[in-house]
Amino acid sequence: MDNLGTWIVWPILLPLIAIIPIFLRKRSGAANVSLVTAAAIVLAVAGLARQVLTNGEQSHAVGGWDAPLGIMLHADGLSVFMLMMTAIVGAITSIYAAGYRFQGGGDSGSSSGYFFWPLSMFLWAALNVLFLAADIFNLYIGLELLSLAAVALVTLERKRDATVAGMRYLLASFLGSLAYLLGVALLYTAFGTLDLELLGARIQPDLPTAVAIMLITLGTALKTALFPLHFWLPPAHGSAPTPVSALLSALVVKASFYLLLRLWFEVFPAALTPAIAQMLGLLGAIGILWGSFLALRQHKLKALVAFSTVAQVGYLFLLFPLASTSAGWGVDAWSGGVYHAFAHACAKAAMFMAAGTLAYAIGSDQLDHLAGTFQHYPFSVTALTLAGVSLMGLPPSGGFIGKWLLLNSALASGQWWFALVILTGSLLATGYVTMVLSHILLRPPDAAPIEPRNTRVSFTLEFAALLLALIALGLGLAATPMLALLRIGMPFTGY
Amino acid sequence: MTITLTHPALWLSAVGLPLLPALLLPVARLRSPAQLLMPWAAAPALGLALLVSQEVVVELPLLLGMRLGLIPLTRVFLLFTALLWIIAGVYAQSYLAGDAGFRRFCGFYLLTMSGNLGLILARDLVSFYFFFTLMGLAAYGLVIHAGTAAVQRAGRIYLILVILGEAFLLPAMLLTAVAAGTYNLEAVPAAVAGSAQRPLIMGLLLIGFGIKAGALFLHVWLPLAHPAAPTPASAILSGTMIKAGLLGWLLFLPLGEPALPAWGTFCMVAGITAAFYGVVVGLTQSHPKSILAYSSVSQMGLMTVALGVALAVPTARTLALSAIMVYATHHALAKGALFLGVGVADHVSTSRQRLLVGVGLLLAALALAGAPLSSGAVAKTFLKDATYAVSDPWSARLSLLLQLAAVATTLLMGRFLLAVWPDTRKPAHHLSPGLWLPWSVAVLLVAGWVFLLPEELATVAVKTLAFSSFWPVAVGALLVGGGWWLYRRPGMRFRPAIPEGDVLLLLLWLLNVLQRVRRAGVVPAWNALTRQADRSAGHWQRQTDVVTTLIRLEGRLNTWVVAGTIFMVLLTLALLLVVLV
Amino acid sequence: MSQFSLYAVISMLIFSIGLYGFIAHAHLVRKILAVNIMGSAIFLLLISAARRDPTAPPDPVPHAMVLTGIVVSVSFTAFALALTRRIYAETGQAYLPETEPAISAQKQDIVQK
Amino acid sequence: MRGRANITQLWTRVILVVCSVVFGLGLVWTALALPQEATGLARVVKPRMPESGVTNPVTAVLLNFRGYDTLLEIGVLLLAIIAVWSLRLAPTRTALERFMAETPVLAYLVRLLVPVMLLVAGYLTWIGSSRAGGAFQGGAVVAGAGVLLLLAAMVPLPRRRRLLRSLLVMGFGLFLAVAGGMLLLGNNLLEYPPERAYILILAIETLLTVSIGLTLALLFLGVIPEVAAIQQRREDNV
Repeated sequence: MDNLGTWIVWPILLPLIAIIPIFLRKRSGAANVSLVTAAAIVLAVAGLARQVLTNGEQSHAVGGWDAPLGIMLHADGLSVFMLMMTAIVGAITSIYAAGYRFQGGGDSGSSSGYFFWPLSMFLWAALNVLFLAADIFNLYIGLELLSLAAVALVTLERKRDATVAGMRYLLASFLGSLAYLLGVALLYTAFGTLDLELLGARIQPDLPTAVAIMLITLGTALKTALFPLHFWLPPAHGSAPTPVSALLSALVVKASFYLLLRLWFEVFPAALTPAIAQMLGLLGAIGILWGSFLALRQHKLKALVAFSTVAQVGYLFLLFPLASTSAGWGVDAWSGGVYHAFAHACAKAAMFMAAGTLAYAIGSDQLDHLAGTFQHYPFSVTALTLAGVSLMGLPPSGGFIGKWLLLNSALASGQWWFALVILTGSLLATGYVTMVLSHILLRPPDAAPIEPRNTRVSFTLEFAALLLALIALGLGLAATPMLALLRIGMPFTGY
Repeated sequence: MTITLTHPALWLSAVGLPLLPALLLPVARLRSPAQLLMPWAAAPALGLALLVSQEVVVELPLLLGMRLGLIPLTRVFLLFTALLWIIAGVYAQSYLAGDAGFRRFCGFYLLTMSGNLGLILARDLVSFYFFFTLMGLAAYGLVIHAGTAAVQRAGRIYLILVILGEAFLLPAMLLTAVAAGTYNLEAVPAAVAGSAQRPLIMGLLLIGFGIKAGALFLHVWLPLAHPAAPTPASAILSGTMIKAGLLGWLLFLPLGEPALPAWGTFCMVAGITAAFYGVVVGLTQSHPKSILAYSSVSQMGLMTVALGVALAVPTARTLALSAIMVYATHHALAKGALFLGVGVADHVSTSRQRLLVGVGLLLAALALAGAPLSSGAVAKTFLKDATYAVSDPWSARLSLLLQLAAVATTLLMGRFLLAVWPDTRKPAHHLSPGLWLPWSVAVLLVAGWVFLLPEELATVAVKTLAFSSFWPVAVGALLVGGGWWLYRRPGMRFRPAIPEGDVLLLLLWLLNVLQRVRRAGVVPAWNALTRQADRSAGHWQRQTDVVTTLIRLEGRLNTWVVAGTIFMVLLTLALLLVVLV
Repeated sequence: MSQFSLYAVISMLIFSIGLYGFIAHAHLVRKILAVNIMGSAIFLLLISAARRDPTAPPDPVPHAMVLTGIVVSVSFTAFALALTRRIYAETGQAYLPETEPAISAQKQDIVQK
Repeated sequence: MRGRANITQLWTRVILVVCSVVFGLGLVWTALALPQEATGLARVVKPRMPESGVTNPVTAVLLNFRGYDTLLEIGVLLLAIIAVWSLRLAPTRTALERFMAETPVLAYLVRLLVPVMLLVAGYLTWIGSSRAGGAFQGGAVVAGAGVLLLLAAMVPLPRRRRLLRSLLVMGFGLFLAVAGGMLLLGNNLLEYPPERAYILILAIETLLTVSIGLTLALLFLGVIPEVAAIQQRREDNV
């Protein structure tokens, strides 16, 4: 009797297996292997989702050794939710990347285009490892795998900006990882276990625990680019190759956020005092305003989108004060924040892809040069618009559901100041999205019509962006079943 | 006979069917069938409105648990809304035939239709908000169809007002949801009534929906957008879409809960003021569609009066609601017929056509003015009945004011007829059946309305043969005649003209003046002051520029040492917090 | 003070020194060295924690964690050094340029004003 | 402006120093508050040692109990080589390299040392199952030998990619194959049958030693070998 139907292991195994043939073969082969693997991962995640929906949470003892001796894999609604997000964005980004022209020469086995594939597969594997991990040291390795792959992807094209941004990103990752590792070492020294569940049971509110939690939280916040630790994000996301920007903004920052979510609500919920929760929320709120404001001041499309990520990350951190202090509505805040993460992943990836297509087509991503692109690239502009709808939080997008739930809990718990911030953030998002659209749609009357430099843009590029934007939009309509999935094993009682 | 239709797919099709052709439009081969089907996408909704005579709610796993259904109030709204969407849709197929942008128009038309029908069918807060927003935003595409500079300006103002409306509505919705603890619309009025933030919620609702309903001083987009849009879209905007704001009030405000005399009086005063204000400004207009737009402001004012009655006197709720239902239906059909008539009158080429079209327009105008036996007269009777419920001194004044309003409406309709009267001397267009057929249906519906009524309403129609409904029209008609005569006299050249958008323009002018004052006076003065205060004036000025400072701050945050130090400071602060607390 | 406490205190001090150096020093190779120092401090803590009871055999799990940590640290160091080489090749120096590309557009904008 | 920048820098530095000192003291305090008694997993590991297939508890943890971590860690190493290659650094011949290449003493020494090192590496790997040692230690020695060979320019860089890459990925590949293959037996991921555990671990460790050693040596080289080889040949021809 074989055990191949254990869906939980496949999201991790598949990308790792794919790396071997990709590493041994040339470029064209690499792309094909990746696309096939992407499809397989989507299927595996779907299988796991079905299993979780019908049988509830899934656990798997790797090596047959139960915790605390061995390492457990664990899949609940939240894990599956994040895996789905990764599968959707990852698969569509792979399609996009297959049609994308990376800058940077080399023969077929050593060009930027080739290296995207093994690195992105590692990135995907790392994400899946993180989302299924139930072991605090295993999470560390997943985090490191993720960071290294992400930095290498940023520096893929030989561009000075990207190299410098990548170095900054690497240093920030170092700092975050070491803070996290020190926290793990302290926790292990104090409690002698690495398993999340056991740790949660044993943990005592003493000094080493508090310091460890603080180190872990700040290290993770640095990797999630919470204000004012966001300094590395805009240059890295803005200067990376387009498919990479999409992966980074959509998924990588969510991974460290996910870590924080798991640890705060399931391992040390008792330590989440109102003061600390409010602090995190406050930083998130400033991040929303700060990122949106700077997005409004950008002259380049990709930089604008990157600053918008700083703002959107801020929303995620509002979850902490809202979910921990609003009795009864905590579920709304928690699921609203997670939903927002999913919707943002799809919308932001679509936005980066569309922006990258336009930039490639006209040979510049200055906002001033975008006028008249709608006539030539209606699908990309539509994708940009629809993704913008989700960022603005308009119905029926996924962003709307996320914001609605967050707002609901903010008002229900009397934390109206966060509601005010969310609404202001939405208005600012409306501002920068309309700014981009008006640059595209309203051509100044005296300007000559701009002829696109690269008229032949692969339809794959436009299609991929539009598909993701439509998913971001449709996420709102699918909210009822998705939220039901999310509630499986959620850390709130009463559901 | 009662029919219950409870299959969710049926209800979903009522709002979802319009989206189907919209999806087909980009595919070249499916384009013409999609365009052909456009008006009939509202047919399932019309079917539901005709057949479902019980309260029905079905649940769908969409959004946060979508509930669709009908109650008597929304059934009436759905009936006239779906009807008008079909009529205007058929009309649009001919009106815009050959127009290069027809495909885009179809797309927006269908999206707006879905939103409009959906918000009527929605029985939960989230879906209602979704459809309301969809309608508001998609209609932007209808308004800017012509694409000229003036139209784009109207579109911009429309969009700004829509977004402003959203900004008021979203908090209102959320506060309501929190107060109700559920998203079900049935629970909303009681929740609003019982909420601690009742004044805030009600204020937000009145403004948010008021923008859509064209309430007094929130109407500024209306006279700009209605003439800017193509004629069938204007008919929809004035006939059904502004009723969405009214429906919002009826569904969310606590009518029939505790008496709220202050809010009620406020609504009545605002309504009556709007009723006369719309007429006064409307009389100065020359474009027939602008006149009709202001007439809509005026008519919505009258319906707001009934809303005020229901707010002030809980026992009058049923009366006031029936008045609004009758009035809204009447106004939707009459205004639809009038707007569509503007386009028909434009295409008249023979004198026979001229006569027929003229008679049709006259009929619709008379109905709106409330001539005896017309739908308008019935609606006004209901309105008057509702006002009797208000305590005495008010009651008498109100009915007098209503009759005066009827005079005013007649006057405005006279002005409209003079502006639109078909002129065969203009270059002849071909009046295609695609135009006059749907228009005739609309006119027939307005005229023959009485015969389609249930019996209890029909008896009311007979009551309208009274003097009280006759004299305002007569006086109004006399006034029109007198005005016409004065106007035609050679010496008389006094023609006041208030530009469309009235108060908005005043506001913009004021802003402009302020800006000029700031530029001319304040800025130099400020500069002089700062220059004296600081010798390096340039430096000082840069420092005061908050935006620049913030951006520079971000630049500074980016140097590694500063960023690292910030991380260190956060670590230390958190550590101190942990150790000391 | 027990043997474990002594090592633990020293490891914490080394970590803080490494952290200071990581932030304060501009040269990239020094930063990378600082990272390795911080990593070593954590490893020291783990190794000393593995044998808090001198009479019993040491706990193998921290040993395994340290081995894993070293490999990860080597991988990162290798990549960081290679990236430093590329920065050196592209900018002619082994420091991070202090203005950001994403922000520099803004700065020009301000100057123009 | 220059002066302002300096002041900013000065303040930043002061704040940084103060924070570092306070933070360091806080950490020291935390270290003193750590429990003195052993809380670790040693007691959990010991009773399961007979099922692990090896007698060295560290190897048991690394390759069996927490083998999943090690698998991922080998992944990090493979990722590192791919990441470094993706930077596509230009191959350079340093002065040291030339000096080394021209010194016959070094070449002799390397010839002498490398076989011994490989022998040591093999021993370390093999002994790892019962005493201190294992794939990482062995791999590190292999890497040392490789670095010596590279410095002495005694191995020509391979021009064909397939063989080198196969060697690099081989350890990871076998580990992964074993991990996944266990599913076919109806076991969990990486769950060795106890009677086969020893041989499987030894096989994995052997291949890992080669892969790790080669990876580390190539990380030292920093450039893609086949690209460097082409360039080298071009230079030699000139």
